[in-house]
Amino acid sequence: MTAHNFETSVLNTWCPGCGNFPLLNTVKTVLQELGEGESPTRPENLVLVAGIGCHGKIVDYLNLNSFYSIHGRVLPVATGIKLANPDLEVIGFAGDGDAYGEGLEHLIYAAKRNIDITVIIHNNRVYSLTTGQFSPTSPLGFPGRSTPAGSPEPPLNPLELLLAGGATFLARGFSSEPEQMKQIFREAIDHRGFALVDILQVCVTFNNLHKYYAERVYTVTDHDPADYLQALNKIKEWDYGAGTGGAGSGEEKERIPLGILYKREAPTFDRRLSPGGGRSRAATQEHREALIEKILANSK
Amino acid sequence: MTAHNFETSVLNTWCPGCGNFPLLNTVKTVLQELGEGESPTRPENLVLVAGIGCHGKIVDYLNLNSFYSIHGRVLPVATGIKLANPDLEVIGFAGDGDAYGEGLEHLIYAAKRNIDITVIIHNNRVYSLTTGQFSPTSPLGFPGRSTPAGSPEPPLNPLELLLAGGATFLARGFSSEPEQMKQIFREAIDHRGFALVDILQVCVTFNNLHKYYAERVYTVTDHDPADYLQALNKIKEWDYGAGTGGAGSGEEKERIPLGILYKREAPTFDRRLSPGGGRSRAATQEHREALIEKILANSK
Amino acid sequence: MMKETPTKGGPDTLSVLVGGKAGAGVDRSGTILGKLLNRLGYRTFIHRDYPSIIRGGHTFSIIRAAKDRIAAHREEVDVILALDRETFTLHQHRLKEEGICLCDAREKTVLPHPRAFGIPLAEILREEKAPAVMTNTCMIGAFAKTIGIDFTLLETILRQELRKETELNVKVAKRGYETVKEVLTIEPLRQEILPLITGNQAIALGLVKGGLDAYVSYPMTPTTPILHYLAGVSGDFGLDILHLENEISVILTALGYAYAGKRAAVGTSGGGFCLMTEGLSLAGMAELPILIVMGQRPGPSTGLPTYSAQTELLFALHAGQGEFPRFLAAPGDAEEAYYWSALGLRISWEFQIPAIILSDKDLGESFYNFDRGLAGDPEALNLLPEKEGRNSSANTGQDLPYRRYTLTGAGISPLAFPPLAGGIIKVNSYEHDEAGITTEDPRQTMVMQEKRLRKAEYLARALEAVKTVNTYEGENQEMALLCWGSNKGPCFEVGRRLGLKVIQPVVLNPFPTRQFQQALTGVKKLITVENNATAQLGRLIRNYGFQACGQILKTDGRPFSLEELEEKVKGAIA
Amino acid sequence: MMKETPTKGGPDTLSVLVGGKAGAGVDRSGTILGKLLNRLGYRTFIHRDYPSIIRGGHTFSIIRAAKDRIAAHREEVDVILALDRETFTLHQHRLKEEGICLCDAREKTVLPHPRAFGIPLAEILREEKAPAVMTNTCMIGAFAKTIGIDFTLLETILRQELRKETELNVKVAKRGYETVKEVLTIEPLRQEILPLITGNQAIALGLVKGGLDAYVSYPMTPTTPILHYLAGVSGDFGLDILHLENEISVILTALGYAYAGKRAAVGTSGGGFCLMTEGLSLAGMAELPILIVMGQRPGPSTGLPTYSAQTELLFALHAGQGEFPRFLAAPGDAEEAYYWSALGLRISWEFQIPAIILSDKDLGESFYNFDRGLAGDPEALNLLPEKEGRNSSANTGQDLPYRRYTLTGAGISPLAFPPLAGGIIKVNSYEHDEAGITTEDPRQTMVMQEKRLRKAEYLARALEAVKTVNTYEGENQEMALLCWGSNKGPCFEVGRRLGLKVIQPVVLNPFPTRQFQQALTGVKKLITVENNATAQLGRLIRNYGFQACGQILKTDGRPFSLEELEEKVKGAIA
Ligand SMILES: Cc1ncc(C[n+]2csc(CCOP(=O)(O)OP(=O)(O)O)c2C)c(N)n1
Ligand SMILES: Cc1ncc(C[n+]2csc(CCOP(=O)(O)OP(=O)(O)O)c2C)c(N)n1
Ligand code: SF4
Ligand code: SF4
Ligand SMILES: [Mg+2]
Ligand SMILES: [Mg+2]
Repeated sequence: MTAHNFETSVLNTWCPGCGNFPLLNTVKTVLQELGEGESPTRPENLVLVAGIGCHGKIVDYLNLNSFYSIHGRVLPVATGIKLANPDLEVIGFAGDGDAYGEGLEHLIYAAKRNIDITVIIHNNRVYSLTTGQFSPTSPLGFPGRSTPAGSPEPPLNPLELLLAGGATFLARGFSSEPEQMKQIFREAIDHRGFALVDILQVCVTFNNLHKYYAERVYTVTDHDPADYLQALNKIKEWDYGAGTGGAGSGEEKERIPLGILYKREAPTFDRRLSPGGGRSRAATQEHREALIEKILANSK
Repeated sequence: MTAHNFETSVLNTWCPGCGNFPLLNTVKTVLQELGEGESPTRPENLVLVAGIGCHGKIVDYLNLNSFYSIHGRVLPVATGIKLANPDLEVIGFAGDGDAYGEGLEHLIYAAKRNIDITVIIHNNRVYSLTTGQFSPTSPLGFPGRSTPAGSPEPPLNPLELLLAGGATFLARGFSSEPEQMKQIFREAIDHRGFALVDILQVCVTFNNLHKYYAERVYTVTDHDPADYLQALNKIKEWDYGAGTGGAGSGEEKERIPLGILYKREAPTFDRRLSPGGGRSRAATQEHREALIEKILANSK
Repeated sequence: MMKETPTKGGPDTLSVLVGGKAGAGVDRSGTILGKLLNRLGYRTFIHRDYPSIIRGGHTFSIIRAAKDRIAAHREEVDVILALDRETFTLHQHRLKEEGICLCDAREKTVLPHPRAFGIPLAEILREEKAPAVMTNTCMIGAFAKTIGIDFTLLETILRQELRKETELNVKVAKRGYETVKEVLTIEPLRQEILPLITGNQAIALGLVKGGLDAYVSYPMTPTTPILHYLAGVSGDFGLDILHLENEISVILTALGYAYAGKRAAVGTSGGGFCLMTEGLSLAGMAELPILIVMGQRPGPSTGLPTYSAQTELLFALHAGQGEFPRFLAAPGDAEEAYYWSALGLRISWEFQIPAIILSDKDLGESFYNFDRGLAGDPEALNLLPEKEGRNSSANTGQDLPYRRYTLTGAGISPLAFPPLAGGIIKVNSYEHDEAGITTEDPRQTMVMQEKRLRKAEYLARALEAVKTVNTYEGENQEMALLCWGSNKGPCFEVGRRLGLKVIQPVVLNPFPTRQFQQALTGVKKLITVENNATAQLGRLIRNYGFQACGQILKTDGRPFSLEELEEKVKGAIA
Repeated sequence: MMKETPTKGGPDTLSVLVGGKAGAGVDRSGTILGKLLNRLGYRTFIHRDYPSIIRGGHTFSIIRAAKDRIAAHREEVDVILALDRETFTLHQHRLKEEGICLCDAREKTVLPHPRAFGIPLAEILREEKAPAVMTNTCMIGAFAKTIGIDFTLLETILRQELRKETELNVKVAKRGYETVKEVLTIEPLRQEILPLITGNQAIALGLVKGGLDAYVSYPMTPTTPILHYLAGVSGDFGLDILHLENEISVILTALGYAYAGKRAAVGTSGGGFCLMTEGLSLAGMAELPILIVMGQRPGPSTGLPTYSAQTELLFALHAGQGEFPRFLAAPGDAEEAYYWSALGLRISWEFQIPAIILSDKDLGESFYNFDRGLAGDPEALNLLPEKEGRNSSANTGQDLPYRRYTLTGAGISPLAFPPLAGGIIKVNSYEHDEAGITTEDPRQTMVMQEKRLRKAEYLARALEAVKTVNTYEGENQEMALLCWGSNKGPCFEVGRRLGLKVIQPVVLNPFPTRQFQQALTGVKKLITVENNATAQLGRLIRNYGFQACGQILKTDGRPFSLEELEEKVKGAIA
């Protein structure tokens, strides 16, 4: 068999320098390598799901099964695909507006249910495709186009929220650190259960935080991601600019931890759904139709 | 002036013994007393907002301004009313299906923004008005009508989630303890900012946990609600049946803390919206129209 | 009653009203009473009226039994089973002169009715240490005796319907049975006994028949019973049942199932449907199959949650941004509910379009007889001749590379599911090329829009082969009633009584123009009968060049009773 | 061009296309070019075409200047400003034989066009140490010279439009100006210079004129510019601008504002509108005023986000469960956008109903001249005679107790806001009585439904007093084009050229039957011109007894150019 070609011939229209490029390349490498390991995941078993935003274009650039969903709805689609066929490896790509704004509720429920999927958030902390409004993770006071005088609300810390929501794998990466992204993506995909990776993705056009991040990020070491309190501390170490009155205000240099911040094992939803709730699938259509007749006969 | 009559002549159709009765009575008392204090809140300055569910009927039973909203949408309506007129005292009544399910996202955003309202959740941990399905806070394995073999997902801990979401006041009450509810409601209403009160409201028909709760609840003492970690600990002390495989499994007796679990001061959204973003309201319509003409003249 | 009132359409044997407070078991009583009469060989129909209240509000059911097929209730009743005094007060005007009323012995003295029979309910319950909710079982026992039914038949049905505390229930029924004497005799009929099921159950079974893999929902009256029912039988049928966080998640998750090759259906009502419209439009663009059961109830907004309406026809037809084909059927009884749910699911998959089953509270929650013979075989129809690109198997038989949106004559592309060895399956909410890659090219846009819309033409053609417009051919062929959905029952019966033609399009999109035209042959005056304020079907047919010249509309949330409709029709045709 | 091509409708002076990569400032260039020509006294229109891409995709604007009012673009252009080679390749077919093309000097050798002028853009930028994005400023400078415009005029406009690095921009423009010589002369016209604004800006200003207190939104093309614009001027106008978590929150929050007595409007497109439909229905039931700006773009689903369509007419008319009155207008240019946004907001408040302004990407994002005189006074209309219950002030003048849903002749209840001393204000999504208390009573239900629907009748009557159907009276009164929304521009101009009548209903609900009827007087052949696949207006008018006998439809997301439409019309009337 010839090796699968992961590239499409689609013209890439991300801005030069966009953090989505290294993200895309890293994803490509990781997925390629997935097909090469001991128990390889064949490319045809991969399904990508994307939201609407600059991030979503990633599925046009990858020659893999994909469901280019609507804004905010990566999670329910990914959930449906995974439950319909648990053998598929489902990976979602969502924006911060997409997943933490428009469709936040689905994200929390995916965590609550521990749906066995991986979700990568292109968290550029701005609405890019709609040309630069503040987003759920923009710092307080962000001067976006809908808030020229500064956004009036502090950001969410999505990792803190999802920890509370019951997520079993939480990590943070930075689009300028592909090696680390690679490791994180690999572990996230390996994880049995809901894995969320928040990538600080630099948007050079509307929120260029490259330098800001570069000066602050560090990789967690001596960190036990299985320890809830340690995880919580690491997650709360940086608040996405909730109190600073704006990223880059530079008053004091916060540190931004990167890496796998939390991880635990728990039963996944597809397995919990199985025992009582049907899903035998053994039920043939003939069997079902006989059953229908029996039910009707008993309804007299 | 004659005293305001808080009663309506509407026939109450809650089931006999429903925890909504003490909740209603307590609310009535608290609101009555609000009008009697030093800087009294007149009844006409109160606005109640309700969702759809058994809980929602509360607004039919109170002779006060009210907005009987749609399922899941107490929060945005309450937000709109408060922002439109910050002088109004806005109190929301929502169900667990309503606020933690259908409309969870709004709740988190109300917390994030610190909208200066009070929200009381009639958390009976079941969908009552639709006759008994599991809800976001039903214990894992709850045998509701949509999950006869047991619900396949663990509950959310709404207080933990909202703590992560940025809420500035979090409390838990129990419908069989009216005195405590009264205190909590008072403080919640007094609180400048977003206050959420999770009331363990007994639904005698579909999820009668009266005894279960009575045996487990206790009031927090020696607790500093301003201390984040203490608050988190108290909030996590009881997990709404996430791991027990069902409330009442009785294996070990968890303890359920009641009272004000978390409280901090933070700027409210209406005040943050003011400085840069307009809201001068001083702008008369004449002034505006002159401005329109000026803008047009400058658009040549 | 014993002396049957002969009517044109066949003798109406009995109408029984049972009423009481919500939570008192009125509904269950209705079912038992219905089964009782059904087992005697009568055609049975149960209308259920209950408020959006768990306990305490007034609720009632009307059980009607007749020799011939019926699907409507009468205003007038022969028997009232008054579980409380309010029932009598509210419904006494319905009672026929020779009718009887069963009530608690203590009420007897209060109820001024000459034919009121007091049953010592409280006494019996106390003696048997039975809970108050068994009042109705006791009264049913008494009723069975009054109309001369053998206790063993009642016992069989009680054992079938009451799975909890069965013995005590039977005992209490027996005690009730023994307190009264036979007042009139209902003779068993020698005809086949038919199943008695709700429209919702018929929809559920139809979906399974259509190959359902997953039912995804968020509870909302009046389709919640489908969720409950399927959840109960999911183990036997091997179904995934998902009750999710809200309706947006419901439809998107169902579309995820479809992408992965599993047949999913969702159920909701107006408010939830609103939230699904964005997903509906996505299904249109991405060409993903999905079946939506949309149960109507009076709006706007929360409205009257537990009552019925026909107000969402035009909304359902136009919901979702952009233009794309959709299938929409509004079944009128249990057989149609079953048939069109099954066929609707098939159509959705063959044509890769969304299908909507437009139901309403009365269709969903009434009990109808289900006649296998009438239901038809939803698999008999060959939807697309092979050569025109019928292709819904994973093995596409095409040369690779697989393209999800390959242009074909009928606009229907080969449908494959992951994993597809050597092939890539891309679906897209943006406009896209054949491979599913985003495009903004003007020509491509036009081509793909035409491709999608072409499917509607082929579907319309395929549907020519089945009956999409039902008619009752009255003697008077110039005067016709037009109806849809649950109004079929009342209209057909009134049509029969008055000798009028009745026309009921079941498929409303693609609109069956030819069959409708044919049904109208010779009709000079068409009167539309609808449960809405703006005659939505009357407006719809104007788009196809037809016109109703009269309208009988009802907007109070309650179905037409036969008497009411008959009077209005008489007025309209006078 | 100098030797003007005389056309029937007045001389077309100049059509200029500027194109380049997204992010290269094409849009801004278009505005500057438009203002330049506008300041010469020409009537100006700018059509903008850009992909849903932040950087790199091809984008262009066509600036058209003529003596008379215009609101459409031509296929053919006189000048191409090619910021990159692709622009020339893609658009060279548009260039008139005597047209000219400005390009980078390095491209000059490559572009085979005889009248291509190479400007040493790169050189100038290097010398001035200007960033690449100033390429377009430099080219605009050159253009100004080519058509003989005084540099001081250009400088004024540059200073007005370019607030960042103004000096450098002016310098770079000057350098460009100096590189070429005058090729043709555009004589200033002696007529009033009119404002040049986008449809979106007109809507925004109209809303403010209508008394807006708060604009609540979630960004979605093509209405996002309203959000941006109002956010920018919110301080001056004293507005609340809220960008919330999603569209559900947007409409519900806006309804909260309405309840508290503040006028709110929301803006969205198809997908977001879907999510608002449940709130729309709530507004219908609770009788809360709200104005929704619904900007159409090609669907289904995400579709082509930055292009235009007219596919949501029927969806917007029927969206939301249940039946309730709504006002819907589809303005066709900036004056109508302004007028109907203002009046729409007023109507929404007077009648306590939702109002929809149906816009589209072309209307919203094109630049139109704005003629104050033509715009009219949205406050001139007396919507309801006092005696019929016009009452929207907090001081209800009624005897207490206040009842939110008091029955009145016109169905319009007194509207009060909290705090109301001594009164209680209850709104309700359930069916309710006059006090706003939940009811399930059949009679009450009917009465309240009628009350709400009655408002539509009164609104329809009130609207008789204003022009709701525009017509252009051509010489040939038997042949008419029917259009709506942004098709007004192309249709009126083509109608004028071909001497055909043109009919444009601006209000589409309540449908202005009488005025439409009147407009049709004498018309034998009506051809509907729409940017959709199913002729939605053509279908709508059938409901009111009218019929189009031909249709010209376009579904590629692009507006009709004059040439294209003219050709199609000629074909249709042949
Ligand atoms: C329901 C709906 N609302 C709004 C939009 C418009 N929209 C498209 S992308 C986007 C925001 C994108 O922001 P984000 O998710 O952060 O993605 P990014 O572009 O930053 O990658 C919005 C609001 C939409 N497509 N659908
Ligand atoms: C959009 C929408 N979906 C579903 C419903 C149906 N519905 C009404 S109440 C309810 C659940 C109520 O549960 P909860 O919020 O916990 O309130 P409770 O009855 O327990 O007080 C549902 C699903 C609805 N009204 N609207
Ligand atoms: S706008 Fe930002 S996120 Fe989008 S492609 Fe450009 S740099 Fe990347
Ligand atoms: S069903 Fe439950 S919540 Fe509803 S009224 Fe009855 S006891 Fe209360
Ligand atoms: Mg983003
Ligand atoms: Mg509940």
